[in-house]
Amino acid sequence: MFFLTLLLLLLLGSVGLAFFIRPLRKFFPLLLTLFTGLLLVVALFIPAQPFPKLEEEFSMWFDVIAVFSFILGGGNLLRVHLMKIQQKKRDWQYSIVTVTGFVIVLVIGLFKVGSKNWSDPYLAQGTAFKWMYDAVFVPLQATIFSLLAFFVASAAFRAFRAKTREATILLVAAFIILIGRTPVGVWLTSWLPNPLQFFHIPNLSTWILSVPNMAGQRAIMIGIALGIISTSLKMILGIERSWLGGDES
Amino acid sequence: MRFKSTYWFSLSLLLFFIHPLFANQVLSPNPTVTNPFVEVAPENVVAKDLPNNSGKVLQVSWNFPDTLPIMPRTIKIYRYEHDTISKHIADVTPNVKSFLDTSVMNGIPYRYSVQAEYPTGIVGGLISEPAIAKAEWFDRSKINLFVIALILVSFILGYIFYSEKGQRLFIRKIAGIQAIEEAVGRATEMGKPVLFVPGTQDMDNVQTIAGLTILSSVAKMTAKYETKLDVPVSRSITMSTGRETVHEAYLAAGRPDLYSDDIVHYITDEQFGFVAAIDGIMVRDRPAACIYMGAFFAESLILAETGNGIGAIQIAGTAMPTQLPFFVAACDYTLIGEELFAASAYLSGDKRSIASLKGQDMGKAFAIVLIAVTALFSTLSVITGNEFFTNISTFLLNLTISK
Amino acid sequence: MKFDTTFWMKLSQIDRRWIFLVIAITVALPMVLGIDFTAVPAPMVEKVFQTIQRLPAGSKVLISYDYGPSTVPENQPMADALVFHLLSKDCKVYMMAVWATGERQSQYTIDHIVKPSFPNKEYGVDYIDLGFKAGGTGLINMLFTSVKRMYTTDRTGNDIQSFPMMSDIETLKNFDMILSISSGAPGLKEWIQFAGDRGNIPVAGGVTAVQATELFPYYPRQMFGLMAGLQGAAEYESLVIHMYPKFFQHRSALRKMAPQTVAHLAIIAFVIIGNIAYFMTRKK
Amino acid sequence: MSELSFADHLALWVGAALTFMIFSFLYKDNPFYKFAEHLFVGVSAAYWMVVGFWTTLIPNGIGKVFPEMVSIFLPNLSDTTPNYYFLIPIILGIMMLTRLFGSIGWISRWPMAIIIGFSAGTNLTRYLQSDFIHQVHSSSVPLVVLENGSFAWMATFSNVVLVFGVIAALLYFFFSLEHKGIIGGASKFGIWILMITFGAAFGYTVMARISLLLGRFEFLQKWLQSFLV
Repeated sequence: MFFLTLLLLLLLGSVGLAFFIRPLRKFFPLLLTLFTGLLLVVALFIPAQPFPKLEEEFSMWFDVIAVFSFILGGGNLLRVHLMKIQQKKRDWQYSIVTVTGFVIVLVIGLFKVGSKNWSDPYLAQGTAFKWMYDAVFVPLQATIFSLLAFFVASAAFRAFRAKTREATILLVAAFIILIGRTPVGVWLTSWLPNPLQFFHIPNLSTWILSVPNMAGQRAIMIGIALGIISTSLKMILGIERSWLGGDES
Repeated sequence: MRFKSTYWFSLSLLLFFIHPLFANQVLSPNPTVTNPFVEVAPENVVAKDLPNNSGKVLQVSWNFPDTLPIMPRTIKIYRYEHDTISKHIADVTPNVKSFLDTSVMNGIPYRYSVQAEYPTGIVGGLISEPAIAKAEWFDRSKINLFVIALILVSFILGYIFYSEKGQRLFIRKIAGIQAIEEAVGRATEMGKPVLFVPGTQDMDNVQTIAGLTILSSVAKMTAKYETKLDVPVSRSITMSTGRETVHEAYLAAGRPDLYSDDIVHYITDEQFGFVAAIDGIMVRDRPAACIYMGAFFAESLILAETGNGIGAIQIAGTAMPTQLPFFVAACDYTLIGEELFAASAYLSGDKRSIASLKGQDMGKAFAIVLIAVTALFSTLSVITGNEFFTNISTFLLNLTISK
Repeated sequence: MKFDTTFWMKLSQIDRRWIFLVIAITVALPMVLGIDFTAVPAPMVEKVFQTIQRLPAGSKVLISYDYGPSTVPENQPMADALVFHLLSKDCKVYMMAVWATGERQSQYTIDHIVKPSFPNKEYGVDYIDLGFKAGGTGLINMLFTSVKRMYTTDRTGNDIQSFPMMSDIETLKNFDMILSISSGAPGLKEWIQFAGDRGNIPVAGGVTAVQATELFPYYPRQMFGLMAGLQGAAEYESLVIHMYPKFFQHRSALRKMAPQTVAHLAIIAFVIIGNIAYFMTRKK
Repeated sequence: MSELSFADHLALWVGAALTFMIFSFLYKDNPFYKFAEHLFVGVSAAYWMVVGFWTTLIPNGIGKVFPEMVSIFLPNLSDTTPNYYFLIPIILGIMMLTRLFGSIGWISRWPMAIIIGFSAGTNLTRYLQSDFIHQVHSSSVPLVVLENGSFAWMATFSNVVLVFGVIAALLYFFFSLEHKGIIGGASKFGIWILMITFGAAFGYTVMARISLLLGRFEFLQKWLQSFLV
């Protein structure tokens, strides 16, 4: 309890102090980032409690903060569309759809319309929210996702052309894998004698996926890890601070 | 300069290869004793604290043969606290030879006794020496991780400090990054907006942060050229951060008058709802340049194909290995993995950030040396079958992950 | 000649809506006509089938349902076909789930495959559903030392000791084979790392197509076979049908193979046409 | 099909209509797509807010600090002891909202700072462990493989490609070296490896994407059957 009080005092005290001393409005947040970042890095190596739990607790904290900021996002969405309606901007009629949909779903969801008890799950069978989820949310989500089937075809048509040496390699690898996934790939090379089994397309495509593909993936992942380590360090040390915003406020 | 970095690199390697000297010794397993008697009792009951944890757990182990003329029904474990109270804490099956007691307090000595219950009766009951569970302040099993972290961090920080002394570092050109400025330029000429999507993930993803730092550079360009910038986002916190970033960029470019909060606007947290809306924005506002920088999932190809359909210049950057193929196929330029993180340094021109890239290169060199040396010794070990080489290669493999 | 070039030029810049139309037709048509395809099994799928085929009657096989409703189209046919195959071979089937959502899926297999096709098989003697236990990777670790400490009851809450087929199961090592049908972590990969590798127990299974590349490196040393995605499921179904024709009525992945394959071939055709068009126009 | 209730029928029809509206975008932008798009944006934004409210704010926010306050929603929470540490994220969340009031918007930098620090700290260690170290470890394989004492040329070839592939692709990512000479040659090989990677991954995903469309067509089939049969 003492520790909590201390933390709260530090948190609110620093904000209070920054009310009067402007430069602290940037200094304290940078200090806080440094402290939080280092704490979580160090926690990895300390087995004594509460360090191992820190990451888990912090991600719960993050979720709570994110829920509060939904008000910012949702508020912004409403504001943009209401302004559109008010100013009769292009396509303003559709903004009415957005606003209505938003408000209705928010109400039926928060008030659990259709459920008998407050303790029922929010997506319980028979609630209006569940109906909305099945009839509106899922079909829309799944259909937009399924657009990928069309786009994957048009992207393949355009991109897989032997324009340069690199593009040719991309094309050949993709083509072998594509064919290897169909019966065509199987019968195309099924006549190959045993010593040449490696070139049998299903075998070849498995080999490409598990060897050169793996090599490329690993190199990409090692590179990404270094990029993330370096970016994280720059954030922790305050070298990268564009998230803090402008000076005047 | 060059000499120094080689020296430093070698020193790091040396440190890395000798670090197991500071690690824990591996304990050899207890020998198992078989007993000729029919009703065999568990022997050598030992209680001990486990290393590298937060305490509150003791390990009780005992010797007991695997096969017996008569199998006991169960093994009973008793615990003595302060040498007075005995408590039955668990029953385990006879083929188990150790038990983790997770119901202990730190700092209190406990003794254990282990008994075998046969249909004919209970045998055993030797009481172990006391053991105390304690929390530790450094996980020695992670010492290799610690050393690697130290080395990589020292590379990056080292170069950052070098750069403060005014050293200029060579950095090669990356086509995708140069294309960003051209794309903004083209949008300006055509009088069309620039669309920037900082991924679909929240601020707890470093890729989103990298995307926003690139946004900062892009916003400086659009402010300078007076081009319209549109940044739809799918997370509220990203929106807040994005606004700060763009605002700062417009201030830095001396055009705060052009800034408005509406540049960065929230759409929805739903992945595909977000995509549907951006598709709508694309076909209606017809941006001349679409820039996608951040973490993307399946939406990558939907965005890139729609952008392609309106004839926009498209530049993407992501560290999602699964989505890179789609961006590579459908966009004009793609920043692959690490290049996404490099882009912000390139674009900002900040000396320290550029220096950190050199540190990342040292990290890659470190990885290459490690892979090459380990591969070499394990090859020698396979070819010669020599125990010396086998030991070295196992040792090298254990340096990264010890089992 | 001139005509040729302009034709190819047009073709290489064809409005992509034609491509969309072709995809829609190639998917819809086989579905409407109800065309059935067979699938030629890939080596990794064949390996799963053959290994199970060689199991002696009475072998104990653990099958873990590590997926949820969103990947049912890909995963459920795998689980169904495997259970059908195992019971046809008179193996003892132990179902469990590392994912909470897996329980519903094992229930589906029991209701739709086991009960109608094997009316003589007895619950608790020939097959059992242990259900879900929390813990993820930790659960696998625990099961490795003691199965009964984690599972004191089956899924419906009956005492585990009351089932004859559980009498000789102490640890994971007592199983002759572990199968995991998974769509993420923890799943097949964790079963390989924390059970198969540690106890030298044969492990195989099926995963979604997206996850498959992650598992290829384990084949064949740490994982004896793999079904990847809907296609892997269809291939396994065709193998089972070949051996046990009465499984035909249960095929569900095979039904989807015709539209999938036709659309896939259409995309391949597009790639070929695109390249021909590119080369024809480049010459000029 | 007669077991379907009115609500089920309505859901089927609404779902089918929305499916067609989205598909119409493939032809070109049109009022139907605009309608579906705008509806989806509004509905889904509210959906995730509701989910966040019931799954995070109630159990993990307010429920942690004042369990008795939310006991009508979560009856089994009422006898848990309060964890007052969760006051901190609640306060931080409220600080985040100061952005709504321009002049004190800078207060939101405190929660932001903690988020950035959290994100940087956890990602640093996580990627170091799972990506850097693991990938380096599993790329360190012998260049020669013997199986039962004899030379396994296929496995050997695979390992050679793997080791040199990883090294070459890593060389491609070097920022401080010009791609010239040996480095140029190696990084060229690296690009080829990356291109194979991208081609293979793309080709492999195509079929999975088609099955998504298949799912939608099956849904439409169900809808048709609901009134045709």
